[in-house]
Amino acid sequence: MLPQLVRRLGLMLFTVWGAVSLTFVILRLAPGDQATVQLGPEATAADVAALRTELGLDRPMFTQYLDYLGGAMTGDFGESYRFRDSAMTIILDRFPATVVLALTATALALTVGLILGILAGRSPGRLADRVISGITLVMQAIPPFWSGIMLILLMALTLRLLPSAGSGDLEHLVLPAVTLAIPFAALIARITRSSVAEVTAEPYIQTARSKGLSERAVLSRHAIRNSVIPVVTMVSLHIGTLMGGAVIVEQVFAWEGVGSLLVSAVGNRDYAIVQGATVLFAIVVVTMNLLADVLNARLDPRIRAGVTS
Amino acid sequence: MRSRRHTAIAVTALLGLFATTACGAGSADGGGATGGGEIAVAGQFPTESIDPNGALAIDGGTRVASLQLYSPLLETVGPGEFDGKAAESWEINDTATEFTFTLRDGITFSDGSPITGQDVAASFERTVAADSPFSANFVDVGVQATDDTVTFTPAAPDPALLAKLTGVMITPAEATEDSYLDKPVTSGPFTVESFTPGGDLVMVPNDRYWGEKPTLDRVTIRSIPEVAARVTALETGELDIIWGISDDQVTQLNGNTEVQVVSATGSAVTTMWMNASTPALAKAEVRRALWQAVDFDKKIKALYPESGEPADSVIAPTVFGYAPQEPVTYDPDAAKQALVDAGFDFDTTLRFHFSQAQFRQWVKSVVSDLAAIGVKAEALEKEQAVYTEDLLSLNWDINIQQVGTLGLDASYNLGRLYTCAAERTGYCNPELDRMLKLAGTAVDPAERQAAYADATELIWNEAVGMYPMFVKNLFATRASVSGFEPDVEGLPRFDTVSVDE
Amino acid sequence: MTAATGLRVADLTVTYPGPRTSGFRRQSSITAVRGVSLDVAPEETVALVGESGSGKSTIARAIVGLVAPSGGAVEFDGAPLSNRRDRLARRNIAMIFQDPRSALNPRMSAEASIVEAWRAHPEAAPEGVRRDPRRRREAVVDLLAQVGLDPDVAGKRPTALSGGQCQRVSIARALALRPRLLICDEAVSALDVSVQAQVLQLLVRVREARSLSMLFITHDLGVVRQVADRVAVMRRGELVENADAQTLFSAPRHDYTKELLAAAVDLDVSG
Amino acid sequence: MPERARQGSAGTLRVRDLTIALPGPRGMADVVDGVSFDMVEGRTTGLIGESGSGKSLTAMALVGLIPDTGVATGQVLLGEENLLTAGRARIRQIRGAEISVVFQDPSTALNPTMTIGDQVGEILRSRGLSRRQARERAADLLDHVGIPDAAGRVGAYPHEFSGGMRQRAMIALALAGRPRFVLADEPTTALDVTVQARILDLLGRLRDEDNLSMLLVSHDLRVMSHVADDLVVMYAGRVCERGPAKAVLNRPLHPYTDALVRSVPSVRVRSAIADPLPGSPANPFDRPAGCPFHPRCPRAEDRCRTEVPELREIAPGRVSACHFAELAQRTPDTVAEELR
Amino acid sequence: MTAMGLVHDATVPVPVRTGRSRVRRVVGAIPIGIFGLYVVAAVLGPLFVDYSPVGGDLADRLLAPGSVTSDGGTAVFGTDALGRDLFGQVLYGARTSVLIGTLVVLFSGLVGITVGTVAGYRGGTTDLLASRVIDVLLAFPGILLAIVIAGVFDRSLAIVVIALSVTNWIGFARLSRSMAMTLRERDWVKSATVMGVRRGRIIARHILPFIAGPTLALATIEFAGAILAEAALSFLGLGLPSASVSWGQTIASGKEYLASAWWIAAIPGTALAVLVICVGFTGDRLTRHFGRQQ
Repeated sequence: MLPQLVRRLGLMLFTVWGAVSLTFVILRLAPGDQATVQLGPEATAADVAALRTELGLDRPMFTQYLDYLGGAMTGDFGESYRFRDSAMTIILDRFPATVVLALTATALALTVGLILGILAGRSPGRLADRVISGITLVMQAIPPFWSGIMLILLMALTLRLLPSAGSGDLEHLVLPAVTLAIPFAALIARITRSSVAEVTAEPYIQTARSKGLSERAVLSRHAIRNSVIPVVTMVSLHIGTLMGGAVIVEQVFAWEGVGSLLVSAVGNRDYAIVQGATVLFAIVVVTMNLLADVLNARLDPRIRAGVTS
Repeated sequence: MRSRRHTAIAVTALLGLFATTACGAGSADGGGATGGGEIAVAGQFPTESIDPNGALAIDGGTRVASLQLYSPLLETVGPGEFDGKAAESWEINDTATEFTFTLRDGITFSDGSPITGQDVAASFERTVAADSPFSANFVDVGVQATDDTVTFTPAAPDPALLAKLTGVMITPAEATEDSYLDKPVTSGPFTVESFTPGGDLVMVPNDRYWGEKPTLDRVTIRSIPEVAARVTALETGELDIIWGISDDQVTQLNGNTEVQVVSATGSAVTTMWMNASTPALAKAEVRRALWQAVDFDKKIKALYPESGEPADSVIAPTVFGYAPQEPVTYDPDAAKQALVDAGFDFDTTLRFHFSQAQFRQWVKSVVSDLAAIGVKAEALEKEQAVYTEDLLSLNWDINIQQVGTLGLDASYNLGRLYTCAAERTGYCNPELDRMLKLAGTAVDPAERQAAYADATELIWNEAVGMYPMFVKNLFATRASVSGFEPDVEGLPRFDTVSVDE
Repeated sequence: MTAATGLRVADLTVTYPGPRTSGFRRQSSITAVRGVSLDVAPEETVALVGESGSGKSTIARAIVGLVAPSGGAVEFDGAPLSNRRDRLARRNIAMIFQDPRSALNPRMSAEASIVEAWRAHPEAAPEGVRRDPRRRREAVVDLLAQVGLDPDVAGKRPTALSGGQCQRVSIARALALRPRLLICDEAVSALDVSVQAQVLQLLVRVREARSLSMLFITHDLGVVRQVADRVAVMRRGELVENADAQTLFSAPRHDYTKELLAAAVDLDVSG
Repeated sequence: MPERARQGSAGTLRVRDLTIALPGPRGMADVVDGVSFDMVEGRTTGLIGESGSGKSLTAMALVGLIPDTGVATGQVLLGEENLLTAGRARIRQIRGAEISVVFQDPSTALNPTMTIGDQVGEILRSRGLSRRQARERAADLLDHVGIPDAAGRVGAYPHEFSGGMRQRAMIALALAGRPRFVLADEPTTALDVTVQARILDLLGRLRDEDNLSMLLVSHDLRVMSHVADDLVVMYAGRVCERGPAKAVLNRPLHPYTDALVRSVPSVRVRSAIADPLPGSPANPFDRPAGCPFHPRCPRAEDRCRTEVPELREIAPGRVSACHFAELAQRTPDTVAEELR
Repeated sequence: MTAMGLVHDATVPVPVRTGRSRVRRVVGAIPIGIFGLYVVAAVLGPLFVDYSPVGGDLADRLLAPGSVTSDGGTAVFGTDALGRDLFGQVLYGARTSVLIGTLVVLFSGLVGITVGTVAGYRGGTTDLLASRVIDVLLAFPGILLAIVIAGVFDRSLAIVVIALSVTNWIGFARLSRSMAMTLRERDWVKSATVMGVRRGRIIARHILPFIAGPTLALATIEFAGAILAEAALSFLGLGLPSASVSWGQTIASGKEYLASAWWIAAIPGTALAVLVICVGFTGDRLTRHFGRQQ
């Protein structure tokens, strides 16, 4: 188990390294740089050149890369020129808000998605399945920025039930979480549906039926537990997608998370923030994948034993 | 502090406790019966830094915060007119090379330490040293200080220095960048209760402020980037004052009796330079004809009925140096004829650069007006950094930006951007250089005013750019808010605001 | 010209890499075949028997180059088959798989499957099939007739054919290259009894008609009895007994062979 | 295993005219058509046939486990009760308790995420036993089917068992509810020969000990000949011959049975490839008219192509659906001779 | 290998063609029909409806659907804040959306299938390399990378397509890789290998045809995803250059008029959602179809 864990961690590290390097390259390939944006249209070319030297942007790309990598290894992702603070500090400050949003949305999406998915998957091809698959298609087809604004208009302006935008307490959490949960719930429902449908076709379900168990017992004791295993994997793999959605939802609802921070940082060329945030997202995704594996191993004794088929 | 707050959110959310706080920090009564009260306000830009003299000094969010939190030496109250803030009085020598300010007696920072001349000098030096956008204003300006005076000595005569100094906010001499990350010591009417970079800034009155103290107990500046969300929040009462709204929203808000709209003239002018170094645009006749070909009045009425006002000068009326000009009237036929006469090549496609989404509608409608007389123009929306690079390298034919005048003195705008050396507009005229130099160095205000008037007339007639519109800032407030009055630069001030429940 | 000495497997060892757990390292490898030596003389039929996991199929795969041996040598007519791209060897040795349907590409007609063999080895193709579609169809029909199939099978896809027909097409395709050795990897195991008998009969017939050697891999001793000249018994990757069929069935020497024979139920019609 | 009292006297499960329709490419088709046989106490009935014969479907229909889209008609009589018309709840009562099933592939028929003990004991839990009691009973049952150290392995998962052990566990699971009838669907097909023999022995022993009635579904005539007391031979969804196993194999009264017997590759003699039956098993969704076997039958005549032969008793206990069965009854059987 | 999968009875039910299922098939074909209409509208619409993104009379701003414009025409879908006809925008936007979706799917499909198939078929180091690259890219939320790329480079169709393809190809790669790995073990591939059929031909004839179907199903899903993602980028102000007409931009420009001129965002939003739903539906059907076939 231990060497496996070490390997696993090594792989995670590799992935994060790749993520760090990729963002570095993309940002360096982009036209314009921090110096241009920071000084704005008012500056002269000489000012820009001076700042570039000061920031070390005139050094060879590879030197800058090694420098950056060295910093990243010690947790230093550079300083945000806008916030005048360590980028990671700023990001980590915002991170809990994103985590709260993502967790709430995931919880919502899991509840709705699992219920819909199980209802549809236990009778594939029947009316319930068709209706639910229709519903999930619609849920996936509506862009979150659109549904978010619509929810604001409806819940905040027309019904005056919830606050429109902002960060902080639970009331503010409801709308962004719901908006973020809609497509995710649809995704979970679809994964669950096919997983349940697949599992209910397995011979051991027939075995369970042959014992005289009620359909409910067959479903709850045999089918659902086994169908949830792939759902767990898929859900954790799609945490990235959720985080991506959070970027937009945070923007709409002025939720002070990493997503809205990132969007403004991209516009402002605040490299340190962009790099730090993408790396943080990468770490989250990689960690979620690890978590999924651990969870899977807990749920599936075959994986626990290292039996892979 | 900041992280503790977020942990608290996390814990509450995870426990699933449904707190029933009434509409956020909105107009909840602060509890005080006399005056007091709390307001929440929001614009479109997040407050990322509250360092008044740092790199973000003129960034929307930072600037609004600085005005509430800090005091400058003096502030502009009208074109060429100033009021002392931290400075009680000032003296200027005959050559405009020495400016001596005497500070008010017994004034202190929010922590109770006295504000000294050294503090002012240090603030000034930080402004110059930091990559602050203000630093370009202060080339070769020396500074000396005593406990209660501070003296600025520009190497060359700089009659506009007073105006420029209105931007320098006073912070303690020992302040560093890190001082602004948490709860900085302030010198203005408000001080910081809590601040999340990019998030909420909560301000409470500064008890040690020497001037008139704010009536409000608490002001929260929030960032709500989505305009629809911002307007909704105002209508639901979650916010009390908003800005960064468009004219179409004003139409919408006008129907709401709980809301009132306030507009404030700033110094911004919609400026569309035409690159005179482009062969097709080299002739002033051509540039003038293009200007004539666009029906700006109609656009302003349609698109900016509330915030726009047809411009009659290169700089706004609030700015020192303003001189009204003969408006350019829309006449497409004359324009077309003028172009034909000037031998304009109708096959050229003019590259019309812009970078901000707010200009989209405007640019597109200008392009369609030009198309109507057969001039091909291509709207090119540029990514911000690319736009800036292109702008500096004159890699455009027409561009659009809102040009403001910091400190409300034409030297900031005309004096810096229109000289041959600046190479910003593509237009170079030694005559103009001469006028601007005179305007920038003459000690006598009347002489300066006259020189700027000449320069403005030249720029206007030569059509270095099109100057279609003065831009007013739009605010909307709840009806319960009174005393809200933006300053001469069109920026919000909350120290005079009160709220009744 | 080398002597026709048939297939010679000497001291063959095949090691499978363990499942790749993550990234760069693999789990401990599994030795599927350990030091097996086996000859198949010209025109001889050797049956390779054993239970699942005994390594019998792995030997077949190593011979045809589907897996790379980690030790030992495989020769055909004295020429080593070390090079996986050895085109001549590919021609000389043909293989029939267990699942009659999946051995044929479901998107290709029987004709296309057979023609593909000729395309891979133009030198083995009958005269004129490369250019002339009519000649091609004739040659295919001729081959199909040899395995007892109607001409109309040529245009059909595997989904339109029965299991037995598919296996016949596979045999026809194997014969298309005029091989010297035919390896049948559980070639009749998945067939219904009645069809199994047909295919067994067909294999025996073509073996004689074409003077083929055959390596017949199966777990069914009854099937072995029907076709084998000699029997090699595998157990856990090793060869435990290799004897003349008659001898092996009447006087097995190894304990494991005895156990296998004892367990091999025969039709009981007594009483 | 303690002897238990059997309630009721009907030790026989009678299948009468069982017909199962499934949706096919051309609408509903009777893929099982008029099948009748008895499962008698203490005897093993062998249901044999090639692919498409409908043998597994027939067996599954006895406990109502056919696909949702299928329709089963006819009678499956447990005592006087027709299980085909019984309600769902009643069927669930019967499953496991009266009739249980041993499935073909123990590696897929056992839930991979549940311990063996829990799976074996599940049926007991649903009868109100405590978790511990159920585990103890499960251990007894596992011991009963010959799993060494049964008590220590109730907590094991299926993947920790070998194939043979899994099938033993499957059998224990089938016995847990103390059924009187056990349906074994190809119980040894997925196993190695040596293991196969042991499992067959076990099934035989259990049948004798508990006086069970067993239905063994298989395609393997060799296995059948050792285990079955009675044989039902199916072809294309119909019964073509039925009778005591030895008699059927010795003197087949249907040419299909005869051909099957001849096709079996024997370990002793080279017989199978001598005279194979032509063609492929009929497609149950597209059954030939008349006698479904006629396209492959060496004896087929014109009437076979049009007239469906009636399933009828030819000799005491011997039933056949061949127009010429009476003829076969009189001719001396040569097949058995050869086999000896 | 003793699994005798084929021996036991084949009782796989095949769908029946009854009257009811015929109705169902017709109903099921509707989304495909609508999808087809979009494509036709995207390809041919602009030939019949004249629309210029720079046109529009300011006098006709914010007209409700069905209003009469100053030049006497009828704005079926209303007009936007610049007085431009929304019907034209929807029609031309369909072209942009379909074009972007198609380009992204083509581009990422090509890359993904190539990488996936080769990695899956060859295995070994090639596979390892591809897997690691995919791991790294998967560590980014797709839209995030698109935001970064579209955000820092100058606006153009090519950048949007690249930004969306950067992570989009992974889906194709993973699908074709896993399929190639399975197919590699299929006997027909082995028998072709044993016969000495060349590797390229094996991939072309024995692997790719089987990947094609499920890939097509995936392509429809990715197509819908790309259209949605483009709209999201436009919403953030990072999408296409403003000279182009896209639903995302129209929706984004209408977001501040939601309370006063709902149609600006609602109509293209509906057009977008309906297209995505129809494409998704088509994808579902394809997935089911090819799932059955496997």
